[in-house]
Amino acid sequence: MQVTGTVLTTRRVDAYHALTVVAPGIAERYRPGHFVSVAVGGPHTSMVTRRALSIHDVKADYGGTVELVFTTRGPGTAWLAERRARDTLDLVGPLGRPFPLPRDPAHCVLVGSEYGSAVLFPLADALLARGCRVDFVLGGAGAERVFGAMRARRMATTTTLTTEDGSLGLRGKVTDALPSVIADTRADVVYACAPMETLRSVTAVAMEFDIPVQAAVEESMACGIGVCMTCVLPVIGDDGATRMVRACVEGPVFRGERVRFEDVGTIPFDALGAPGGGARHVS
Amino acid sequence: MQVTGTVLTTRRVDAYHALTVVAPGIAERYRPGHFVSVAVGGPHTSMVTRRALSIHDVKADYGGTVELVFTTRGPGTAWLAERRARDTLDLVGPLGRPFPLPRDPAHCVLVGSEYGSAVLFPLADALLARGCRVDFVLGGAGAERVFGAMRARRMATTTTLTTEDGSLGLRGKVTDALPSVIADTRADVVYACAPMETLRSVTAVAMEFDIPVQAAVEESMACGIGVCMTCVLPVIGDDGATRMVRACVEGPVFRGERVRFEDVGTIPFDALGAPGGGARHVS
Amino acid sequence: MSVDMRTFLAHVELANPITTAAGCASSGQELSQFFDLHRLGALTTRSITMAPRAGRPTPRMAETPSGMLNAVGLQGPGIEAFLERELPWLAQRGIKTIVSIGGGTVAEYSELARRLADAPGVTALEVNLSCPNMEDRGRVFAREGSAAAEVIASVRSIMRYDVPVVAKLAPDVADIVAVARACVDAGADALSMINNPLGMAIDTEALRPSLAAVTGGLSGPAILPLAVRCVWQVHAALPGVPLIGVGGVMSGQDAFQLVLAGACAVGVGTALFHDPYACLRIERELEDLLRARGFQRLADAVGLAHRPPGSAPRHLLVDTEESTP
Amino acid sequence: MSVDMRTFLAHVELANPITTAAGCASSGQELSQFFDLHRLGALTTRSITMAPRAGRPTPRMAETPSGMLNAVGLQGPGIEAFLERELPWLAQRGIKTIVSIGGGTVAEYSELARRLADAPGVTALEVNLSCPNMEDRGRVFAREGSAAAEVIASVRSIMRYDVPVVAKLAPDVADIVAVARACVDAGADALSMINNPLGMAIDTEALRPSLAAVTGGLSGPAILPLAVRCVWQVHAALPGVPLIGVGGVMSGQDAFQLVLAGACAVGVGTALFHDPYACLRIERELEDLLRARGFQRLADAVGLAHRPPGSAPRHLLVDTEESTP
Ligand SMILES: Cc1cc2nc3c(=O)[nH]c(=O)nc-3n(C[C@H](O)[C@H](O)[C@H](O)COP(=O)(O)OP(=O)(O)OC[C@H]3O[C@@H](n4cnc5c(N)ncnc54)[C@H](O)[C@@H]3O)c2cc1C
Ligand SMILES: Cc1cc2nc3c(=O)[nH]c(=O)nc-3n(C[C@H](O)[C@H](O)[C@H](O)COP(=O)(O)OP(=O)(O)OC[C@H]3O[C@@H](n4cnc5c(N)ncnc54)[C@H](O)[C@@H]3O)c2cc1C
Ligand SMILES: Cc1cc2nc3c(=O)[nH]c(=O)nc-3n(C[C@H](O)[C@H](O)[C@H](O)COP(=O)(O)O)c2cc1C
Ligand SMILES: Cc1cc2nc3c(=O)[nH]c(=O)nc-3n(C[C@H](O)[C@H](O)[C@H](O)COP(=O)(O)O)c2cc1C
Ligand code: FES
Ligand code: FES
Repeated sequence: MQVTGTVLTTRRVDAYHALTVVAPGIAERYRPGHFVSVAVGGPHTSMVTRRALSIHDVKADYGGTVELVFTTRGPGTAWLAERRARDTLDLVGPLGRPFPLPRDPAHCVLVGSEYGSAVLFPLADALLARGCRVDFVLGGAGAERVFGAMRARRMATTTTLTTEDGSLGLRGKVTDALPSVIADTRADVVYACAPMETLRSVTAVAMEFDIPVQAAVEESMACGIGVCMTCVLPVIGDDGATRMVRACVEGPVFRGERVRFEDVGTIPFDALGAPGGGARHVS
Repeated sequence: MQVTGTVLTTRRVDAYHALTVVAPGIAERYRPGHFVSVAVGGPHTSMVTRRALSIHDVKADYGGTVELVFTTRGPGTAWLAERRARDTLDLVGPLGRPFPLPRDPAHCVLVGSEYGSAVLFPLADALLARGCRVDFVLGGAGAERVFGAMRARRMATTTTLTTEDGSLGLRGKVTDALPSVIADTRADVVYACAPMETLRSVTAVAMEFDIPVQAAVEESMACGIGVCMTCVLPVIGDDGATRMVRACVEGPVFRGERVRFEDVGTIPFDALGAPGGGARHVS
Repeated sequence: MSVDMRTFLAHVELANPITTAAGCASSGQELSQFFDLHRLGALTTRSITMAPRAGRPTPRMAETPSGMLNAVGLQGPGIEAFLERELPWLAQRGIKTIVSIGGGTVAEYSELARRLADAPGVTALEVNLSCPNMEDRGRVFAREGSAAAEVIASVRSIMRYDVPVVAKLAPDVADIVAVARACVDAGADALSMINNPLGMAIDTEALRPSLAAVTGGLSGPAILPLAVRCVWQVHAALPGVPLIGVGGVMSGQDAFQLVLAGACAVGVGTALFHDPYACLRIERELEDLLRARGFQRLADAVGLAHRPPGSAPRHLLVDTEESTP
Repeated sequence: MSVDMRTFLAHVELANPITTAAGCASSGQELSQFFDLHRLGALTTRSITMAPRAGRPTPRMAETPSGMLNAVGLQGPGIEAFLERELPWLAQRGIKTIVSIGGGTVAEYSELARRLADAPGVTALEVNLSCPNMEDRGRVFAREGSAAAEVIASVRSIMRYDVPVVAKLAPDVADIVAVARACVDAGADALSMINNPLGMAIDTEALRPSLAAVTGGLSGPAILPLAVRCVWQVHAALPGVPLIGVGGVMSGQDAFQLVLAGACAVGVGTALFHDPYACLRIERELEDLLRARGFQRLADAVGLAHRPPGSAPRHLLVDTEESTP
């Protein structure tokens, strides 16, 4: 659904911006892993596409609010960073396939990198509510880019932090720390949200331990609702065939083992309908 | 010159918006009749052309401020109407040829319609400073669209107001009242700023009385600095030849008698370089 | 007073002029979660191809000033799956459906038409001519009047007479009227314009093209002036041919421009990415604009901006006459 | 570290790649009130015609999303007055000047070249081919390779060998490379692209075209993706030909896109209407972008986005080599 919500609060969280927006309809339908798409630039802007942002938190205040956490990258997120309380924001959501939750209490490792961590906290709440054990592995380039360390420590059994510059926790990447966390916690499942490269490594680690991984991917999106076909990546289906599937409606959460991370950005030759498969005559 | 000025105050004046902007360089160079061009829409806007606005007032505060008075027409002026104190505004100016002032004290009738009146007040100040007599004829569609009546009354010998709906002053147009004002004040010159149709009638009246009229015209402008050639109108030169001249640099103030008002929006067949004049082979 | 928004695509009546643009609403199911598809004038499907197509590698899109580039490459499951799953879904619900087809040879377009000829639920067939012609060194059909005409003639001869064939044209040509005329002479019942002009963006960090496919189609408000111009030129030359105006329509006012230029229907593409409800909003805004200007019927506004300067719009003349005692 | 911004238009050296676009800086005097014209790579004049021209009626411009339409109609005082007053003003000041010319017949272009052949102060001659060909039912030269080539061949044969002849191309063609090649084969020393694609807007209050001339040229950021694409395609096909990239450049980043696509010089048009200092700002921004990416010379960035995927940019390879012990 589309909601024109009022910005309730804006704040900085370490290197990130956080916006809380009143959006009852979205908050109500929300489940962890969902994202929204935000119109940017205001009236008569030259920016025609929305920006996809994960929902970090949902609260019941004012009929329902959603919190977004983001980093400024280009002009759209720069504009968002300038929003102030009482401004309005045009959101469409909740979008995407949320994280599937284990039926029975399980040991879950939640792996987040940079702002990717934000989406994991409501997931952790949901997992804890089901009696799961939750352990966090959070990372970033430097200390101020590790999102949510304090909150993670409060809610999780263990929290492992990594930074590439060594300014906080272990020096290295989340995937350097992950194997021992999986081993120590005897994890049943991994949940991850991070850049594609990191997800690839996280998936490799999980597969070594032979446990499933639920990975939330990030692909450039023009619509977020499944109609533009710009957000695709190669994913292996139940039938073993690779298809170019839409991250916005079939994801953003995928079984990591199913995603052909090494082929993202290509059309694998064996994908359904790949050039050479008989359809090479049209473009 | 280009100035990024800070908005000092915003207010409503009857049906109009008024913005005071700190713009020292522009204020310093200003003479009555000048205009500025304002960038609208903010960063990443889809509006690429500036909006031309007459300078209504100049004050010495904060190193120099300019006041603009405008009505909302399309998206650009609507955006301007939403500016608030402390916002910044990108101005280029002062632009155009200002009103020429009489060398010796003279009786001057100043005719303004709607927001066109705004530009006449600093002119009146300058005329009074030179010992001229000033009489105003101000009009608009209705009472709230007659700009500056109070201020006119304070500074002019007489002030005649007209409204089309009769809600203030005489029912009718400024040109209905003009002949008797010219006659009563034994005017030597008319200054006018109004829509093209009104300027045409004002000029006709002045010509009947055989006195000169200085008319500030309004043409759609893309650049305001004389390089785009979009703002032209047919004007008769000293040599008697009609040329398509630029309102932004050769105007906006013209001798009314020289402007071929009835031919505005056309290329008169006898204009220099008109099709048929030997140059019909290119477009 | 409500405005009569009905319009005709050849002999087919649509309840209102607003359609989705090909490739911007998939096959309708995604949008149906947002609103009732019956409220569309028609749904235009993405271009259906013979074989399933995986499309182009990503990145497939880049934002540009007031527009975006896309290089999707007609990703889709192919005609089999379309006839099996997607078209029946639309047909069962009685949703007016313009099926778009894309091919690489005349034979391929013809085969697609053959498969669709007897399929229930095809309100009209739109032929996407912006595909490379494999028999002419990949030159796009739409850029070559005779190749476009060949496709249209063949498709027209195959489709049932009561299903209008719409030729979708591209603006990247020296003379859009020539291509339009060639298509109409070949039997096109209506024309749709414009498809995306070819554009490109370069990532100034990576120092490489932003799109994996290097070039892509430009869409969005940036191209509205091109669409208005194409519709205007073609309507002036071929006033009897129904035109679907497409390109950069974000508001009722944009749609109104295309209508005044000569379009009897208006396709909405990129706007859907920004606002899933765009078609409904635009339809409402268009109706409001018409009403505010005294129009009783959309049809009276079609091509109205072509009337000679000085003449009053017909719909207002009628009003005046009625009010004369 | 400062970046070497020099560039070559054929054998003519420009101090930097930023020029004004034809018709967007008149003949320079207006802009000279804002900054020293010597700081431009070159000033391009409006297109000079044989006779004085009054141009088109107003309204001559309309704003469109991220762009504007113009229908000025080459208003100007004609070649006599240009040679008498405008060119000498530029020549005396030693301002690098690209003179643009426009005509309706090959003979008219040739006559213009003849008049300019011996005039001092012509750094290069740009041939505006977006004029209707009066000998071919008003078909625009730029849309027809052979007509464009005829003009270029004649002008090239007349101009002094040391004055480069630049063919200015329009994007409203099915195959820009074909037109580019025809012009180069006819002797063009460089190409400039793009001129305005033809667009149109309709005033939904007046229910009429917004421009008196009905259609007009689209300019501004909206067309940047078309310009980048044209420069890219032509540079890929004719890598040795110097290209002036023009179209929608508002920032150094936009200029950088055109450079990476293959332009060795960049024209700035509509941006000047918004910001009289645009050329200087864009030059500075472009230099900053180059410096930030380790370029020592603009020339190393020209066409760089064409390098095969996976290969490192040459300018960085050099750096790496230098730092290896
Ligand atoms: C499902 C999903 C959830 C996301 N959640 C978050 C989040 O919680 N916090 C956060 O900071 N970022 C998040 N992102 C990334 C965020 O969408 C981009 O950073 C943002 O769109 C960039 O916009 P921009 O205007 O700053 O950059 P620009 O480069 O100007 O964007 C231009 C265009 O490209 C698209 N685009 C560019 N980069 C990305 C990207 N990485 N992913 C998707 N679209 C992109 C934009 O949507 C826009 O259409 C998420 C992305 C996805 C797909
Ligand atoms: C010398 C001069 C002085 C002016 N002074 C004032 C003033 O003091 N107060 C005031 O309210 N208005 C003034 N105007 C008119 C004002 O420029 C327009 O109302 C304004 O540009 C409309 O912008 P918009 O975005 O609201 O409308 P839009 O219709 O969206 O404008 C679209 C484009 O057309 C141009 N345009 C449209 N209408 C006009 C017009 N009437 N004149 C010039 N350009 C136009 C705009 O600059 C813009 O480029 C003046 C115009 C000129 C030429
Ligand atoms: C992502 C995307 C996919 C498209 N796919 C198709 C297609 O399959 N067939 C087709 O004829 N046009 C296709 N188009 C072109 C649109 O139908 C439309 O002609 C064009 O985008 C201009 O309209 P717009 O500016 O409203 O998007 C596509 C456009 C976009 C943006
Ligand atoms: C008002 C105006 C006048 C123009 N006049 C000319 C001209 O005389 N000759 C020419 O070759 N191009 C002319 N052009 C085209 C520009 O030189 C340029 O190619 C085009 O506008 C695209 O660049 P831009 O987007 O930076 O404006 C004109 C453009 C505009 C906007
Ligand atoms: S973003 Fe449009 S289909 Fe996924
Ligand atoms: S507004 Fe550009 S020349 Fe006057």
